[in-house]
Amino acid sequence: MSSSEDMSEEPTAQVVLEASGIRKSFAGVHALRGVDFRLRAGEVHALVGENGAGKSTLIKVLTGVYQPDDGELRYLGEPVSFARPAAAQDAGISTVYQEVNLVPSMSVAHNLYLGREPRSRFGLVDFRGMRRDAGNLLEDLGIDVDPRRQLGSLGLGVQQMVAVARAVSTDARVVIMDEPTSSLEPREVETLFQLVRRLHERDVAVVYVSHRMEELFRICDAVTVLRDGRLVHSGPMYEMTRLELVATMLGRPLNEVRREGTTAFGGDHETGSTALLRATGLSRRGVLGAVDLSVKPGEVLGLGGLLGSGRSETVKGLVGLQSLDAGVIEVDGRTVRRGSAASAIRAGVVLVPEDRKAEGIIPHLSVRENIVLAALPRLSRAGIVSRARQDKVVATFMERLRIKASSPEQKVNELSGGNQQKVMLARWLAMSPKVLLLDEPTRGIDVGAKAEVQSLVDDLAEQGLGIVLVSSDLEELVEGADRIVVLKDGSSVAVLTGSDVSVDGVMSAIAEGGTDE
Amino acid sequence: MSEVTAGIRPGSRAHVVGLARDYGVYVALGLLVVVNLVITPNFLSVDNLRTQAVQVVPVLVVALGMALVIGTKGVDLSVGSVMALATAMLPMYLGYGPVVAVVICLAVGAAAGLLNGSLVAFIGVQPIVATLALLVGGRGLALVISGGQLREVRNPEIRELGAGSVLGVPYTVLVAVVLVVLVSLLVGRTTFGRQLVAVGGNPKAAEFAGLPVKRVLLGVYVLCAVLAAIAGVLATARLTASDPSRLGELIELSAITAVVVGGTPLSGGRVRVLGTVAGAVLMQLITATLIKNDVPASVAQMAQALIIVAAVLVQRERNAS
Amino acid sequence: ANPEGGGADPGAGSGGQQVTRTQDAGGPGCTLQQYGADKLDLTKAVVGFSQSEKEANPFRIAETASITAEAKKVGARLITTNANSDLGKQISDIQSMLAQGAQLLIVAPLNSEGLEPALRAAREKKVPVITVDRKLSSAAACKDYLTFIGSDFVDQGKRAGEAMAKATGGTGKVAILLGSSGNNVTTDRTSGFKDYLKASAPGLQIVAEQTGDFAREKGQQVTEQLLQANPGITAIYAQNDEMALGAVTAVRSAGKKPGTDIKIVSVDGTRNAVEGIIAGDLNAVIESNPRFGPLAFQTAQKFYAGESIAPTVIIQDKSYDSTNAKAEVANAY
Amino acid sequence: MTTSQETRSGTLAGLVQRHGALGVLVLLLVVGGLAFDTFLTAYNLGNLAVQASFLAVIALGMTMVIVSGGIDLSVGSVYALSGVLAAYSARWGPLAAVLVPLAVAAAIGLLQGLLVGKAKLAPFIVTLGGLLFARGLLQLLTTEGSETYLVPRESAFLQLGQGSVLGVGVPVLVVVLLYVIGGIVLQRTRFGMRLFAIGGGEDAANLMGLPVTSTKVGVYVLSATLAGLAGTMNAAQLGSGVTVIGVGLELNAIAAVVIGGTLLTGGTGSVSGTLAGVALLFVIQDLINQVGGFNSNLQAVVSGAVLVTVVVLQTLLSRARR
Ligand SMILES: Nc1ncnc2c1ncn2[C@@H]1O[C@H](COP(=O)(O)OP(=O)(O)OP(=O)(O)O)[C@@H](O)[C@H]1O
Ligand SMILES: Nc1ncnc2c1ncn2[C@@H]1O[C@H](COP(=O)(O)OP(=O)(O)OP(=O)(O)O)[C@@H](O)[C@H]1O
Ligand SMILES: [Mg+2]
Ligand SMILES: [Mg+2]
Repeated sequence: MSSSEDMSEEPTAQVVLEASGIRKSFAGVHALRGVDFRLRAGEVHALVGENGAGKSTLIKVLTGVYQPDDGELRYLGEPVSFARPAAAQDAGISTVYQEVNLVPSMSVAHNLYLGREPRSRFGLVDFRGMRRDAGNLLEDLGIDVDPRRQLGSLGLGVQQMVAVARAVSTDARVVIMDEPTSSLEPREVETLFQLVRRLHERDVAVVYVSHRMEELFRICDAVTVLRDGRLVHSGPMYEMTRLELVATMLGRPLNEVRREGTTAFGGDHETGSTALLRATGLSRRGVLGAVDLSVKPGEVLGLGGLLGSGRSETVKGLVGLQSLDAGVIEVDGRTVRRGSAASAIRAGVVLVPEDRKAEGIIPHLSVRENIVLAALPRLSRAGIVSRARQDKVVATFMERLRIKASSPEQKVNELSGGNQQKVMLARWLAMSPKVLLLDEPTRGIDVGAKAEVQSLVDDLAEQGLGIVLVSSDLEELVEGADRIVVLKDGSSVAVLTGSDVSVDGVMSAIAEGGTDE
Repeated sequence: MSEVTAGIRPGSRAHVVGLARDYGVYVALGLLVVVNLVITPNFLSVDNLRTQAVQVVPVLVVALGMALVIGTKGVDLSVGSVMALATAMLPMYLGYGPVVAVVICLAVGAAAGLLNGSLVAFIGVQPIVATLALLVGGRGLALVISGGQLREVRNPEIRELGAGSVLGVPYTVLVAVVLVVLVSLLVGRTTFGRQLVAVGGNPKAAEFAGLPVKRVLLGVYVLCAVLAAIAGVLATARLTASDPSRLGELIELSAITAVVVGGTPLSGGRVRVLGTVAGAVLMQLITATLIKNDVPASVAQMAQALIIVAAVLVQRERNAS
Repeated sequence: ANPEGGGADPGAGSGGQQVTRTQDAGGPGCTLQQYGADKLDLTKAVVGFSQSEKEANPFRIAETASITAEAKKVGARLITTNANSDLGKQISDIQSMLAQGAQLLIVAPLNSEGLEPALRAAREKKVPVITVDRKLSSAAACKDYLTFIGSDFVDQGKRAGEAMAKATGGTGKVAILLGSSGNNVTTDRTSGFKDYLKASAPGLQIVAEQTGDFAREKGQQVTEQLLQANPGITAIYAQNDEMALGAVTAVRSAGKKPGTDIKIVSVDGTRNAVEGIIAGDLNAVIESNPRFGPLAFQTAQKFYAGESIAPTVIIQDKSYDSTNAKAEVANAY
Repeated sequence: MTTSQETRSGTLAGLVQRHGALGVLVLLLVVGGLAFDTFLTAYNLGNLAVQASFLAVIALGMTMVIVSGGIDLSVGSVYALSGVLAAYSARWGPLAAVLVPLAVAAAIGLLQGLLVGKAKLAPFIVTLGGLLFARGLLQLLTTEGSETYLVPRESAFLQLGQGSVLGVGVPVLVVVLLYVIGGIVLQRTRFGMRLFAIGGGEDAANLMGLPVTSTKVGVYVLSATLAGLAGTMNAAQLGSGVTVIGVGLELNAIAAVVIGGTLLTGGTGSVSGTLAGVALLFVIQDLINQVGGFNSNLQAVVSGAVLVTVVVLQTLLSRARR
């Protein structure tokens, strides 16, 4: 699809959605400073930029979540202004917003059909029909999950697929996806691409936001690059190389960018001999079968597996945030009490959780407070917190992780997704842990920041930390990890070392793990 | 205390809105004072000032505790009954001297707080209902203990606490001021205070960050109940009688209103102590204005309703979804 | 939470001896036949007493106590309920007692209207209802209920007016501390007082009427505010003793002498208040005696003995002032 | 089946949690029946049902509001105000006696709904304002509560409260009808789905394009109107517009809803549970009477203790679910 012969005829295609001179600023922050954006029927349009560039804000302006301070919107040639998201949806623009926005307390089926439930006679909601439709829809999209399951009980990845399913199941003219793959597995990513192709064939216009370059080049026809709320480039995809794109995004000269590989991970690390963290037989009914793993000082251990294979559950279990039925957790040979977050932290085992929004940030607190939160007791004497010490820590990490905020006092929920993720990292690094568990650490982080985080992970390993890395980005996983434990249906089914630490290695391990069960 | 979002250009619309949001209660307060200066006879007098200060004390002290609870996304309906329950003890133990008696009152308060706190923190009962139970049962218990009778308090020290003053400042007001300072230090400067706000802001994340969520919750409800008990003692001292049947009736609503009008959102995650003080004083001034101008109860209630809603309307969050 | 309830305390009767006035008030009497009830031997009867408010103030405590004691004396089995100031609950209470087989009901109505469903239920079961302390306005004696035993709040207000005129010498600025609003005791004690002033003491000018909810603290706070707003106030009429005692504290803290600089008259006759008179803080207290037990059961006995019962039995209320306080304080409740 | 049910379907704990109130209710009925022969009689239960019907109607609206993540403290005052209006308007005939109070109640609900939905104020404060305002208005209409308007003795309006069909009181029939409708509205209509969605995640609901504002406005109008209806029926039963009723009623309603297994955090709930909750409150009250011997203060202690027990059970069961 995204091939040049397509492109040659595309430009003539009708412009469905057009934004010009869009400005939007929030208390103190200029998110958008006059952005133009043009979307043609049937094209897959990449919207890229660093964290905080303004992608999500632009999308929210396009879909009536925010009202622009200035600028004009045209839909199908007509000037429009959407008062509410509902208005945009009725007009035929359906959106997958960045942070999964579904109702956790309701079933998958309900989430798919909220607001457009199938109705039987007397206009009553027809649950049977709804569940049937939901079932078909999910199956059709290759998402294997019971439509009656409560959404909140599902892994983030599955939730994300449900959100996508909801968006594409309306016959919209425009489908906008804000980082739909941020916690999807290769398998789901493929499913998603199938969808996008189908939309393309139905001449639906797609806006596609992602920090995973390879995806962009696989499915996008056109690209618009934002930097600091400004439009810096817009044109056909094929005109650009991956490096050029990265360079324009970061606004750095090409050669500088060229030096960085696909990921910023160095080679393997020489690791200590005795295990720093050893877990054996972790199990929890219905979620974890039997997980064994161990991390040596200076080692990066990868956790591989499909959606719902229990990686998040495992790491949560390790820090006592997921109660376990059985299993032993040892740090430096000393056993840590199961199911107690406090003792895990005391033992120096910390987790940067997967779901930033629900489990990570404290929305109304400042960046500073979010960073020092876990370390508060250490930064205070006799229960009185020392502001000076806080500021020192905060300054260090904001600088070290290049956290982009108007000031340490800015509310964390006003930061871009990526910067929020960095704040999470800062919170835990401030605890100077022994073992760092990272669940999807680069989820939603831009290439630049990703590289920073990855090299950071390397440094930390160098400094002798034990690191457990969960990543749905296989490339990242294999590049980063020295060893990989592969999980399947909640049990560790293989340990990959040396040359086996490769995409194929993981894939086949998952496959075989299936056979021998 | 104020929470003006960082990096706002002074004078900008955002800035003004921000100010209105953060200082709305003070604005309302100012307006009301001006109105009174015009319409209310002898409003501008030291005596009047003292009266308002003295009368606001119980609600204010209760509101301080309520602000903490609300900061954790909770609410405590039982404060009025806790006042009654705690002070029902006062006459019984005055025999052992005022200090002992007061300490026992506070201990009873703490016990009540432990009950509320445990229900909320450990069992996970929803705050409104958990404390509703004590609202119903607590006063009953107080009446059982006191035989349903109001008891005169003749102890000179207690009476002095209620009526006396230093340099024209009544003791009760002094106590309240000290408590305000302590609570704002607690919220702003201590680990507990910051953890409290975090728990209110996002309990799950707080747990993931390894905070002692349960202990914080427990502590907050105990603090709230103890403050209620203190308020009860102060009120009793001033009344020179322990009146378990009426003391603190409906004070929970005044306190919650004071807190919210003061800019602490019921959604938790934020505590504004000075705002709460202003809120309490505002409520007190409203009452005073209506009484002094001999407004009939019917109109008074309606006016009160309108002022409350108006005050909250001024300082509502700009709705960024 | 209940702002209107609390210490509302209408009532009548006077210590021990049952001096009644206007026996024949309110027209013809009511006999067993006229009422259509069955004969009953009180000593073996099941009697139900529905109290309206928590026993949390002297009046209610004394009232319930007196009924319970008298029932024991008579030998009847007494079932008691308390509506906790909730009209709906009083109705279910009464119905519940009927279900439990009550054969005679003594009811202290929470409100002068709104008991119809309960009365209807009693009527259906042919159970006589004696209402005490608060008169039902639209319900009819001998039809909806047997008789009313209590006092005349309007009259209490009037006599408070007299006492006030006496204490002040007929001139001055008066502030009224009202009872709970919406409560007909409040209304009656107000109108009686005002009518008297209009008629017989024009020199007394009412400068403020604010509710003190029958509570001491509220009475104190309201008085403090009023005294500052108009320092000219020379007299306070409190519609119950509690508010009066609150006012006393307020007057003192305003640096004036209660009972002297500012005259205070109230209604109730609780011991604390009468002692207040002795101490010189209060000038006069109009009594409301809650001891209905004896009279209620006497009336019932007469009724079952076939005598005709007057629709209204109003009791002479005593009044206390400096002349008799010392002597009478023992009779106060 | 409720949305909450959907997601919990099957699990026993979920079942018990949803019908926990019902379980306790049955238990009490049995125990009470065995202990007191005057308790489980048609006469007694009939009377209880009628007396409970007013709270039941109010709690129905409260359930919907709470499911949507809000709360309505104004119901008690609106209940009383409507009673007075009904009694007053009865002079213009039964229709007026019903329509006038409902109209006023709905208007108050609309105002509150707009403040909550459009202006995005905290429901707690808005409806607290409503509580004060409605009570004040009531006193204004009755000259500080001193006047009690009577419904003309022969007015057909009285039937709404006093009539009965086949021995079942009209208010009870109204309740049954309303709960059937309410159940359908909450569990089977798009409006109901929206309530669950908004309660479960307002931002999400908004981003999903649900009409959040109008739904909220709607639910507050509904709640106020039901409170109004309850007041109207009550006036019909009492034959007068009593001014002192409805104080603290909102707390009873909330208690009933929560005992019925609805979470105040919103997003889950069922009207059947609420009905059981209401029944439970009244049965407990009557049992306290049947036992007798408690004075009013002890009664308060007992009810408090019972409330704790029930709610704790409730919570533990619902937690067992997760
Ligand atoms: N509600 C808000 N209030 C204040 N500032 C905001 C708000 N939302 C976004 N911003 C700011 O606007 C800028 C753009 O944010 P936006 O979320 O659009 O970035 P993004 O391109 O989506 O980044 P990411 O790739 O990390 O999602 C950021 O600097 C952010 O801090
Ligand atoms: N497709 C699915 N069907 C049913 N349940 C699922 C599915 N995917 C995940 N879950 C549930 O979600 C919960 C979280 O899974 P978990 O997140 O640990 O898996 P994961 O490997 O981390 O995948 P994710 O990338 O979604 O986090 C588990 O309890 C699992 O049972
Ligand atoms: Mg974004
Ligand atoms: Mg995961």
